[in-house]
Amino acid sequence: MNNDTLIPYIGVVTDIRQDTPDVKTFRVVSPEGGKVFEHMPGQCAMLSIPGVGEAMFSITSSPTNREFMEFSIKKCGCLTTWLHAMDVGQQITIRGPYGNAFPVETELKGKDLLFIAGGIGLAPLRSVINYVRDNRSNYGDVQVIYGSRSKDDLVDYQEIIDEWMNDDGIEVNLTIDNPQEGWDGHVGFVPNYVKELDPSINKTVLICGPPIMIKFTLAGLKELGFKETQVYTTMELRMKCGVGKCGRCNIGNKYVCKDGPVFRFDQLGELPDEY
Amino acid sequence: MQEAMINKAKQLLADGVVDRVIGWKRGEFAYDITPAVFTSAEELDESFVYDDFTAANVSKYLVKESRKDGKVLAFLKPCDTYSFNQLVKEHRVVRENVYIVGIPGGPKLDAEKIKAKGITGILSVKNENYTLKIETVYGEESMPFYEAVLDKCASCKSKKHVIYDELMGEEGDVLDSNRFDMVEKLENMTAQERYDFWREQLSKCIRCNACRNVCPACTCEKCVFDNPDSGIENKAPADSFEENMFHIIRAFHVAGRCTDCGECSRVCPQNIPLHLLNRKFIKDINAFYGEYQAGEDAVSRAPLNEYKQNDCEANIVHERGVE
Amino acid sequence: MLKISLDKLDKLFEAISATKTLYIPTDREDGAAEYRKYESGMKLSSALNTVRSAKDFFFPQTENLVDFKMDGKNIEVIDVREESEDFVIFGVRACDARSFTILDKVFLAEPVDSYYKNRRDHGTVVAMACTRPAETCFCGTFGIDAAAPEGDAACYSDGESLFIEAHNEKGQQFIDSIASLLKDGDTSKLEEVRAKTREILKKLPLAKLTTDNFGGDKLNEYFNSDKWGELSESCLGCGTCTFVCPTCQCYDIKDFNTGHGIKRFRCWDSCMYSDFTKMAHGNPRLTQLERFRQRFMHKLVYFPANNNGEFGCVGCGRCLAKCPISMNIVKVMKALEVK
Amino acid sequence: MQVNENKEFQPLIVAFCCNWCSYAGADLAGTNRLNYPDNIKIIRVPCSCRVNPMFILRAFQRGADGVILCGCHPGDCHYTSGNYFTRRRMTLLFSMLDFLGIERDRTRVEWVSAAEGAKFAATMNEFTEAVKKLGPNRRLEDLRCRKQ
Amino acid sequence: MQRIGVFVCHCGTNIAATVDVKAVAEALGREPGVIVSQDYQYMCSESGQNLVKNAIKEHKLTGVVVCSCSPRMHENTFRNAAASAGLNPYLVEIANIREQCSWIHKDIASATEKAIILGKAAVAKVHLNAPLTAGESPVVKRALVIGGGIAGIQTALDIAEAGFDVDIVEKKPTIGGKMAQIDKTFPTLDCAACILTPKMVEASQNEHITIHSYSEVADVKGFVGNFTVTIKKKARFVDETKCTGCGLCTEKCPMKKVPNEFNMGFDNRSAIYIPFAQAVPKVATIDPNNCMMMKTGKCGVCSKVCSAGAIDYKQEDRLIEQQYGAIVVATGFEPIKLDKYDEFAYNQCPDVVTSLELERLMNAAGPNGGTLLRPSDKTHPHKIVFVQCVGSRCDDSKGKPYCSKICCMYTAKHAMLIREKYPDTEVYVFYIDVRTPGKNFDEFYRRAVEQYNVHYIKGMVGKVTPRSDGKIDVQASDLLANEQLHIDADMVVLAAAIEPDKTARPLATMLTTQMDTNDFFTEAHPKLRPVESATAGIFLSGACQGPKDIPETVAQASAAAAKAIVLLVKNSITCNPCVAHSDELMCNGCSSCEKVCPYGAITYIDKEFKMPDRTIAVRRVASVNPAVCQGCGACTVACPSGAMDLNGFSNSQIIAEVDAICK
Repeated sequence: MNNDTLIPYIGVVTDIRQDTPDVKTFRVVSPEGGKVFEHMPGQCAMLSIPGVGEAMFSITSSPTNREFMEFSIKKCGCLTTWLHAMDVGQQITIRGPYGNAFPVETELKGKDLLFIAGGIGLAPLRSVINYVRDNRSNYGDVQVIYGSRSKDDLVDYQEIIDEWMNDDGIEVNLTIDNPQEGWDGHVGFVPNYVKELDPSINKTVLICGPPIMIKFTLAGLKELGFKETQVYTTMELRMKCGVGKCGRCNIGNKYVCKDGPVFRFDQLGELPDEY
Repeated sequence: MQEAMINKAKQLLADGVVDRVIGWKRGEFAYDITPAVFTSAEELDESFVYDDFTAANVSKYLVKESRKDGKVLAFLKPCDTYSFNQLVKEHRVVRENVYIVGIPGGPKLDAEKIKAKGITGILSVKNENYTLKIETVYGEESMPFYEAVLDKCASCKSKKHVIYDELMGEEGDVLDSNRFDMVEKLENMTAQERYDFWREQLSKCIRCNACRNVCPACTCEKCVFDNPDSGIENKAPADSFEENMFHIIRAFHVAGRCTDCGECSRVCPQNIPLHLLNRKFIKDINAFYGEYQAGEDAVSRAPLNEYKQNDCEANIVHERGVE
Repeated sequence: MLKISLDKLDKLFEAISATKTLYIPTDREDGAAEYRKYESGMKLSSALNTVRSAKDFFFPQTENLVDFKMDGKNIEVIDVREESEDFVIFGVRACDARSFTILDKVFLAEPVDSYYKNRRDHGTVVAMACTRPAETCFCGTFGIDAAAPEGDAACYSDGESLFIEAHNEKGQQFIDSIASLLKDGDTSKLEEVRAKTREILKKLPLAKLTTDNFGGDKLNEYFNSDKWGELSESCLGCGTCTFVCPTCQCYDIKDFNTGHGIKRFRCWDSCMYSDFTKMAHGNPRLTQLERFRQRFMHKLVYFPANNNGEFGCVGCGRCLAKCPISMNIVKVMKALEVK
Repeated sequence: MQVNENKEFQPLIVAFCCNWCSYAGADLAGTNRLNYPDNIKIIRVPCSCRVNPMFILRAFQRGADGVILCGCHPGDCHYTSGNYFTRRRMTLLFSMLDFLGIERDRTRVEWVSAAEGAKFAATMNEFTEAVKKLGPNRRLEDLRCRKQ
Repeated sequence: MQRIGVFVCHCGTNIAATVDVKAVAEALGREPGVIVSQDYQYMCSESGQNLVKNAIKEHKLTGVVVCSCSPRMHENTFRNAAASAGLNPYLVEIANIREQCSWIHKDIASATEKAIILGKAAVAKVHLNAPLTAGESPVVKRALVIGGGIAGIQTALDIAEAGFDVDIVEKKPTIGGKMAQIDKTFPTLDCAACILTPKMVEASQNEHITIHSYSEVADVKGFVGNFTVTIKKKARFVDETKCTGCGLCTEKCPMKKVPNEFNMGFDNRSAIYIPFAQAVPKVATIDPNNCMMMKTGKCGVCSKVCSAGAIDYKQEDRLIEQQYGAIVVATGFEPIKLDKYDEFAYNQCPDVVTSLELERLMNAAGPNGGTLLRPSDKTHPHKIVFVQCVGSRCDDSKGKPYCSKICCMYTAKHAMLIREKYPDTEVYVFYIDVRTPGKNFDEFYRRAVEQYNVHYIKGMVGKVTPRSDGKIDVQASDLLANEQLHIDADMVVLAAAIEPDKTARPLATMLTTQMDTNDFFTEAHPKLRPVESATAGIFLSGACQGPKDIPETVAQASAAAAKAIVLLVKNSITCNPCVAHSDELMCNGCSSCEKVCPYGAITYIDKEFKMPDRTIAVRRVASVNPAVCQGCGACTVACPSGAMDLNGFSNSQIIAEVDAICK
């Protein structure tokens, strides 16, 4: 019988990084070494501890990473609590990749890119950012606006300051919600910071973060003159079985597992307000 | 009766006594009647119905309806008043937001029983002197009224309204019902026969939850079977969960609270006689702890929430009846 | 057409079950019909249809997907799939026969569901034309001819004989396997019977119901209709309609800890249930109105939007007969319809 | 499952014991070295009234062959009345199980005080024998949980 | 996922001899979430505890399972160890592999397997343990002593001396109890009244002590540190505050034919009476069953003669309610009824008496002014037979299975006193064994035999038959001489077994304390906590816990007082955090839980909620008072929705244990 996508592979957790107090990044490889499967930026994988639960997470590492996949996971439910407590060497099950990807090889190619992320929302975008960094010549200007509650809640802070900020082709703008000792960067909410920075309206925007942030940022972008067709987001939280058959991930006639999770805002606008 | 009820409802709406009316709405066919809320005389005239098929117990809807603003008129049949009273006792309805008009009850008809006679393509059903005249696409059929009566009505326990603000028609009495006959019959079988009977019945269960969701005693904010933290959450019929857990626990949860309204069996798409489980508990409670009818009043203690020092020991079960 | 005398049905069933597992609708003790594995002496039900639909054969209410064994930090994945045995479902009505093509569109679309496909590959659907449709039938609304059912093969009764014809290769193989019992027969009386059936179909109370005003293009119009509140207010939120429905195919995947391993199973889910869309982060459909709306929007709008206009309902009428509060797709269509 | 030399059926029995009387009674049985079969596995609960019928059904679902519930003697409940409620609940539950055709000897309620170590041991011996006679629980088990 | 440590104790060889502890540790080490699994010789020892503490720190454990003896033994030890290592103490679970495994099984293979299963159940449970924090509840600085015998008096005096208020509730009109009826005490032969009455007076005069005589405990509510007790002060028809105890009324009372309980019915008292001269309080009491005024309304003599105007025929029972922090039970004992012992002719022959009756017959304040005379004809007895173990050490249903402990010694005392005072009287003692463990006890007994020539005969009396000539025929067997004896006795004295006071059982129910099968109160631990009941805040003093002589009673009384004082000096006590709690989102407000709560710990509040369907609703929900809840869990089963759960014994925890045992 053919392999069925509902039957997962085994992944081994080879590295666990505490990013923020409630976010850890897990490095996963197959028991034989190497990646469990290939993916494109924005795609997701279903991770599970049998008996505990199964949940969809975006793959935060870039496809250009040939050795492993990474997942940045916030502790919020039963499964994630379990994942946060485990040690290196633990096996998990993994199936995927699921969903569409950010159109890095088509619509985004050659474009100036603006990434806007809030909190754990950086996780799905990190894959794209690193993909773009590794294929730098295919894209125009790259700007990242990333905000979090505090300095300690910035996911992948080390990578951002060590690599992204040292990368000539990327402009990184960080912000935190409230002033904090040891922070001399910008303070303020992401939507306001975006308006302050007043990015060029030629840019294509990839946004991910808490719904409230997205709502206000989108409004701000529109004020600045951005069109909905320029803005992409991902709705991987709404994914369920991953294969578009279980019938629970639909928003109107669109199935997030199959037609998403990456949507352009003009596409979302056509759907009923049920997300 | 229907006319009188519509008039009563219109009048109470017009007088401002109530803001809404909960009753039954006409369907596509003679028998597919849906409980509904009416807010105007026009709606009442258009589709309010009370006839031989309006069997649904609307008291459970009052859990929600009575918490809304304004007052709702509920037409309750005698059996429905027991359910409502029990809900009052358990603080599940806001009594003062409900205006109850007691109406005469059944016996109500069961469309399935008509269909079971091979009568199909039903266009209309008329009761002429307790003979049903049934018009179908295949011609006219007829059958005795009492052969189409719902099981729950055939073993009616009471024609008395135990709670109401106003009564339409004559008040009835508590009946000397034969409702425990089937329970007794099962009790007299051997354990193997009982086991076979219940396996056959309960294995039909598709866990659609209709029994639970219609049950006026099952008004939990969150059912244990839906709650992953309860330890017994379960969604689908998996192995023998329904036979071994679901129906037993459900019956136990309503033990001493079930008013024997019979809705569980009425709505079961697989015709499982679920009411027998509840009646078994009622019969046992009566035998062990004295006669008790849930819903009869709104103050007495439920039998499982009280005790006597000289209650029988659990081994009474081992000592009596058929092994 | 090939035929066999109705009084030789036993022989026919014996012959089929000699080589393959055979399921036929048969009457239960309580009078209702259900599919059961054929055993000698079992009689074909005279009822119009079974309480549960025939979808169970391909999409069972619960099925084991995969097993896991946990040992310290290690996990072992055990593929529990087995090649299905060959089986025949006999006596499938036109509505249910159509439902399989609807299920196919979901489960056989990429990525193919191997569990479903396995059973679909091994199952032969032998449909049976209706002669006494009920008032709840409205298969015609969805372009189904109850007198000419689909399926791998179809049977028709003229009151004396059962006529059998194949619709495809699998059906032909089925007929070949029982060829010795069949002989050519005159279909003139059968045509009369079918014509009469079609006459009755036209006279059914729901015969005039059409899907003309439904479809993928009506999304926002119907989604935002103000009728949903009234329609859903008495809905109990049970799963009866979805579980008796031949086309409802939503499922949930859960783990069961047996104490010595984990069984991951798939079970039917119902959009009417409050936890249907529940996620760790919340639930986008918090009210019964939204859940109720999902079911009918799915069948009447979303499904056609994604499947070239085909509707997700076959008009079998089960939900009309079984809904505890008699709310159903017909009432919804009539209430919702904007011409 | 336990393997005995003569391959006699070894039932799995769950005993719910209240902390104040029966669990102490079981301890006393231990202190006095009063043997009872290792088929008995005790779960400590504060009071017999803590035992939800669903625990009992769960044990059967998972393959227990017998369930016994032990509490303080009526009138002696550490919490005054807990065992009286237990008595009503279990009487009705057992009656229901009997009604469903489940072997009635698989379930039992026994009152064992903290001083009755000997009674505890005797009860457990006797109950184990009774369950042994019934053979494995086949009517309430979940096949998925059956040991391969 | 949890990080669990498993610690398997050998308990020397107590566990390790029957359970392969290494195999247990190894098997449990493979359970999910178990990070470390070790075994050790004595886990409860300091080094054993250090092992646990170090592992908690080193492995950042989130849960600990100790496979050892009963949790009733060392649960607190390991909880404290965990707490000192920074782990919440309620994240510790004990698997009882000693009392419930190694001690009852012989086969190593099966005992090991069972130990592993019990360990797995504990691991499964600890996975779901939540850290609990104990609340505090204030302590009422007042103690109640139930029973005013020597035990109660001593306890009250000690507590009062520590500076706490203490109330004595005594059901009789006076305190003093059985000791007041005793003539002399062994082995010193000093006068009981002489040493008791000063203590009675001391108690009555102590400013911290309130004596509720002629009173009973009617109801007990609450819990340790905060009991609410209803005391029924029975109507004595005499105003205690006015009565001076002059005794004029008792002299003038025309009704003088009431059998005097204090003298075991050997003489009479009046209907209004003071039990004995040194009674405390020295207040008269009207016995309404015999008072002419009460029965017929005609008389009123006492009222007329009472210059203090203390008589009040209309007095009614009065209920008073009082708060206490601690309760000491000192309900004492009484001799068993001898109705079932026809062979000893107790009911047929007045000259067959019990030992307690003999005390009164010999007492200077007794019916004969201290001269020992036969009750039947008031003659001097010349031959007295003592029968030991009447109803004690019985294996039939007539008597008690236990040894009453004091009979051997008081019989030696009686024999000696009689021989001393009436050297012409022959004394026979029939015994099974003579038990004299105690300071100077055996010497005392030997004096009786050697110095006073008491005839000790090992053997049982078979039949006692009163003869028409006034003599009593005692048939007995001498087991040592192996011969049948017939003794023509003048008196027979039966050493009746003692049993707990009849009021003890209903009291135990009110107090929610345990009793053993003989209705003696059960101590929290037979060796280590002998004066505490298993119910917190309830202490045991004297013979209510088991047969005792006076010095033992007094010792235990002081010990109970000390335990009560330990409680009363605290301003607050830590509550048991294993209490019920209601998930408000799931609660139906149906009141089922409230109905089954024995403590009234559940109330209902109307609270505004954001409902799942986005509406705002005011819902009635249950709320548990954690200081009042005792954690029985009755509510958790009564609750249909499962909203009510119990900390430490949650539904999911118990189900996890069930699953682990059944897997």
